[in-house]
Amino acid sequence: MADRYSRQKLFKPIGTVGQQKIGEKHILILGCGALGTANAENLVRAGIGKLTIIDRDYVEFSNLHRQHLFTEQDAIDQIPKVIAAKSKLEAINSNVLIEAHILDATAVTLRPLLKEVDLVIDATDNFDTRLMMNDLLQQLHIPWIYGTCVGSTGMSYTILPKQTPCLHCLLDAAPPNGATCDSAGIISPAVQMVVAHQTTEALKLLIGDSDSLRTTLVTFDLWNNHYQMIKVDKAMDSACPACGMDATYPYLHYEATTKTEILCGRNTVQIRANREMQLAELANHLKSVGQVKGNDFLLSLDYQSYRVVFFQDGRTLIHGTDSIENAKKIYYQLVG
Amino acid sequence: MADRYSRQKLFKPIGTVGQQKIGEKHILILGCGALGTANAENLVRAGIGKLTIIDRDYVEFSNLHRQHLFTEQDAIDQIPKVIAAKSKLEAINSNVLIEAHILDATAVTLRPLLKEVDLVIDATDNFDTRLMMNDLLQQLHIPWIYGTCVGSTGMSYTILPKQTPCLHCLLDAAPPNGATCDSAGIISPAVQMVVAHQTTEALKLLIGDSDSLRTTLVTFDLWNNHYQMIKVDKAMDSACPACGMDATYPYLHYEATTKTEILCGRNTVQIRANREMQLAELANHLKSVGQVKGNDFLLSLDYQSYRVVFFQDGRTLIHGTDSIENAKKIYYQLVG
Amino acid sequence: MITILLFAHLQESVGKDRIEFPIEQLTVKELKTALQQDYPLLELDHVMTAVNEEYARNESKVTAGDIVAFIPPVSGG
Amino acid sequence: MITILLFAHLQESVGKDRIEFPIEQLTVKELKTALQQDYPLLELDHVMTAVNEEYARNESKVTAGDIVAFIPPVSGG
Repeated sequence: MADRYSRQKLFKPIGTVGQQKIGEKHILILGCGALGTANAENLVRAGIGKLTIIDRDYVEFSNLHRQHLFTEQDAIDQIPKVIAAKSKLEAINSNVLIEAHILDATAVTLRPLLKEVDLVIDATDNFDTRLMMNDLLQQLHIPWIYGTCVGSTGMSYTILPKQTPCLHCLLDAAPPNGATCDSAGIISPAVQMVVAHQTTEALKLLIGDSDSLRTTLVTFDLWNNHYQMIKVDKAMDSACPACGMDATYPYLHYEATTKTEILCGRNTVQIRANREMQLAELANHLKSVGQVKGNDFLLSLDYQSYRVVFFQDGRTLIHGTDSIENAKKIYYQLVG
Repeated sequence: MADRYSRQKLFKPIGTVGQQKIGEKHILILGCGALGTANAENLVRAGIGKLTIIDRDYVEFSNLHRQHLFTEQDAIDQIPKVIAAKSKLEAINSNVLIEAHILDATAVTLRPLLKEVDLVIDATDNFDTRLMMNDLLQQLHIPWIYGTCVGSTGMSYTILPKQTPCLHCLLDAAPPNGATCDSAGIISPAVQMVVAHQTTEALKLLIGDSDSLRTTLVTFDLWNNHYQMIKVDKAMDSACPACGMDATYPYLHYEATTKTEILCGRNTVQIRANREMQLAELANHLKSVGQVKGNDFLLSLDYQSYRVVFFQDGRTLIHGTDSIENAKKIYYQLVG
Repeated sequence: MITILLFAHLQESVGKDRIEFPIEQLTVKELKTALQQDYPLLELDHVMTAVNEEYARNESKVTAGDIVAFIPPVSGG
Repeated sequence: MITILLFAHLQESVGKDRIEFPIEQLTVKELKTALQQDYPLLELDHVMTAVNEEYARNESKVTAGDIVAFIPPVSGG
């Protein structure tokens, strides 16, 4: 067992000293889907000290084409993703301490789990959670690595509190209704390409080789053979509410969070976001998913066994369920 | 189970028609180490029809930091790599037919396995095997995807017989003694980056989307934030012995192959390559591995429990073993 | 001439991955407005913009010879 | 001035990832020979060469302003 990291220690920038540091570090991965499982596998194989994984979902057959670690049996048994991942990761490296939480990540549930965390890897699937995480990690001074993918495209960016622009700086305006894997599809190499960048930056941070950090936002399209690194220094905004001089961390406030409520006796959940829906954009994304009908004020979609109605003012009704977990899952599959 | 590929079919270039084609194809992956396991996992999750995997080696602890699919138990039990991989792959997707061969790949052993193969993925660890494969696949008109990685670097290139330059065209002169994972180390993201490119090109070929093929040689260094796509059309050489007008396929001839023999009663294996050793280059690579001594004619290295002596004329003596398999493994770990 | 590179679903909307736009100088915002008149690009309000591989805001200037990339943020993971 | 990008272990040998070489025109072969006189580069006989992101042979010309990349083939996998 002594030489399980021998080839990693032979890589000069890591060496024996770097390997020692890697083994002392604690990483939290938020999300245990495609990006989450592949990052977790890399970091556990690389020999980090402790890993915390968080996800609210269970394994389904439609996950298997792109999500590492999971097997058909996990989908048949509908095992929670973090539990399935933990058992596979422990078989890969029994030296790593793995803490699994079946949890809907909010500012309230996430904060206590961030004690003594050295680095966070973004493996979420929506901007609401990312902007909350961005505020929280700026406040707690924890670096994190943004990653996202859809279709054959993806991007990644390493965020160091007070040193680099944050996600809020980069998105500038309100977050868009981004394309999701459930509306635009996904191929597994796009996942791995993002993960390769995230894991490399993580290793640099863990061993303290900050001179080697990429500092640019990387964006690629594997199917169309495109790869670009974009300088973003100028995006840093001293008036940014997340990382600026007078940060107010808006996504940590109750008013800014996305709220859910069950509409009694109607088998319907209402989700209220604190931003307007871009109905035309959304209709464009969702036409691959099912028939979309609507007008200037609302959009209606038949999706699986549900009827989903989006209102321009930010409300969404999910008819056909009275489970908030279920409704949120469908919501983020569609609006991103 | 019906919708396990739903997100892949939503990706427009694939769609339902592409998914159907993927399910009818047979891929052979040569090598079941880092590149081999990760490509195999991707392609099996993506739902190819049949996969052939070939490797002569068994799982060791020093593989685990970068080779997918394998667990600690596989290393403890010293399971042959293709057998360990097959059992994991079948749990991931029971619809894919997986054929595993514990085999030293030569032109003779490989040829019968290439019947009805649509595409070959390069996951080998040395140039001798790659050039043999290059000749064989040109002769049989089978496309293949070159991939290699060391340290934080890697490259990939898609070779279409009679349409693109082949590996022999690109290497021009005699193959170098390339840096290997056992001399320069390796980090797992470099593996995944190569695999992301190989799998994407494989998917394009499987569905017949040849307009989207990359056509350039991609080369990158993740630690130093470098990525380049190099146009290689001009490398195509009409006099190339592998792909030119009068191809002679030199690496398929007995004289060109690397030969091994056990030196009786000396606990030594001799390996004779059909090219000169670049002793100065080799000494430079191997200084990270152990103490190197030598003169203009030979180089001597203490490596693990072996003493390895390289002669300038292409011969290598491996003292301390009388197993040819073992000796070849050590040889390719050191000279690439 | 300004070269515009389109990423992700913007490619699909327009049906190609680059546009050559014959103009001398304007701002990113003006370029977006001009493109939306000629092409079915609904979503340019929310894309990230890079001019010559450097992040640019709506008020940034674009000059003939520049390469502008429009990158829609995606949220999958 | 010619810019030379070094990849993989060539970086380590030289101790930096690029060299600026003040010369007007020469062939790839001549450039390799010249560099080997100034730097501890043993292995330039076996590297792939790209000039301005295009594959180049030993007899290809390199001119001031060009970017030359030396890429050692690696064999790991």
